[in-house]
Amino acid sequence: MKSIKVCYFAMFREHAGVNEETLTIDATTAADVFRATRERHGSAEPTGHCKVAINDVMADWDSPVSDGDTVLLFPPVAGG
Amino acid sequence: MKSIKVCYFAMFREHAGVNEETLTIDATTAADVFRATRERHGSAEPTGHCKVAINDVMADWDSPVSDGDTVLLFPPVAGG
Amino acid sequence: MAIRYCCFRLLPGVELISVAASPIDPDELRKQLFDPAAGAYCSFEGWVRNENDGQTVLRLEYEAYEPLALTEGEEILAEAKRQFLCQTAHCAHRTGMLEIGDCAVWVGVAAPHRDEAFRACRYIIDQLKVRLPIWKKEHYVDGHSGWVNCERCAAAT
Amino acid sequence: MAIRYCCFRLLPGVELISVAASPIDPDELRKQLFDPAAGAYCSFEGWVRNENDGQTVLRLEYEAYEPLALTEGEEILAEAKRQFLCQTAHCAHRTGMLEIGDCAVWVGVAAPHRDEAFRACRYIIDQLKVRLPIWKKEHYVDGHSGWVNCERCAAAT
Repeated sequence: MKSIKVCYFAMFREHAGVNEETLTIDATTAADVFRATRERHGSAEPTGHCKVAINDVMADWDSPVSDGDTVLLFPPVAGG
Repeated sequence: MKSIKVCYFAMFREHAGVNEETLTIDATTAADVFRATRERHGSAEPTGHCKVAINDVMADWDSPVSDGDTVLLFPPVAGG
Repeated sequence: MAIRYCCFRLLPGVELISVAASPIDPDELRKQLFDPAAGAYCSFEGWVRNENDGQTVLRLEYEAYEPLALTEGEEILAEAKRQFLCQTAHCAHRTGMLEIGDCAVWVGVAAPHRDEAFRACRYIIDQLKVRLPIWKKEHYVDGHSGWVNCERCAAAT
Repeated sequence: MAIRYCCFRLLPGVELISVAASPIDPDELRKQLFDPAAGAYCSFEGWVRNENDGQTVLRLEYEAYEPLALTEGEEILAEAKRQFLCQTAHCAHRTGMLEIGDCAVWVGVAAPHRDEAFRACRYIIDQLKVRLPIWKKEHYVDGHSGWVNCERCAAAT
């Protein structure tokens, strides 16, 4: 089990009801973290539309997560 | 013979040494007028690069000219 | 919704096109394009640069035949509005002597979306450059000067 | 001449990109791009419009994750400068609550010639829209609101 700080943005923040939370989960990749938050908060957004960053660096869904990492979950962006 | 007022612009004005002049010439089309000014002032610019207007309306080189018309001779434009 | 784009709203006091010796004020011109239905604004400016074809340019001189520059410019703006469904499109062109960095030409377009705004703006500047009766004389650092696009005439004299 | 375009001149006090809650001042940003070797300037602005997908919009709310928006934005500007050989390219994006007509995003590019200026400006806005971690919530006249591009998430809750 790893301690992962998860930060939510926009729609994900509203689903979670919090800006961030620390989860103690069995996760190998960023996708595992996303799945865990989905079960917790109910978003059905597929990863293909979303982006993820680990410790402030853009990452892929199969990027590995380590104990103590901060995972940022970005719903589909809409700048401009 | 027709009395045609010819107005010169930019390079053509510098060649002619005047802004405008009234020529009494045997001309059927705008191209005839251009040819007459060429002989007079020496520009060798082909009509394909130039434009012409008759009485403030854009015209073609084969547009007819009438006695009393004003013919505007435009060298190659370079706006912007 | 589409009906909105079928008429050109000519606001009183707002010129579609100006060809004048006074400086261009892009910020003022931009404000005239505001429209609550416009989501995109694209503008283009031609600035006098210090070099052309390898020659150092000191200043530029523009000559225009204003009556036809205005009619032809309005026609170009109308074509752009029809083709790209933009709401408003204005332009301004300088005449007279311009220094390095001066704004020689300004085009501004407001449209519902960005693709229309970019394409209309590009269309207008491309057409203005080849259709408006405007001529540009470059004054070079070596004291010479030349009419742009008129090298052939120059060679003949 | 070409060597001029190989370095990015980061003037002191001039930000390449800003992501902030304060209003965007396009005229001020434009002036920072002046370069005596630039003959062309192209700018794009996204304005808050009163309608989207048939719904009347009252205002827009932008949320950004600034640290990554800035890094990603700077990368996009650097890509544009490399690809289109433009001299300078800046952009600014708003956060917070915006009213109809407010400028939500600004992009400005100075380049030797117009083709490069237009293409770089278009590249930057296209990339900003899909790559920056920024989200837009529309507030409608009927009291509802929705995150743009997130209808699928909304449907699932």
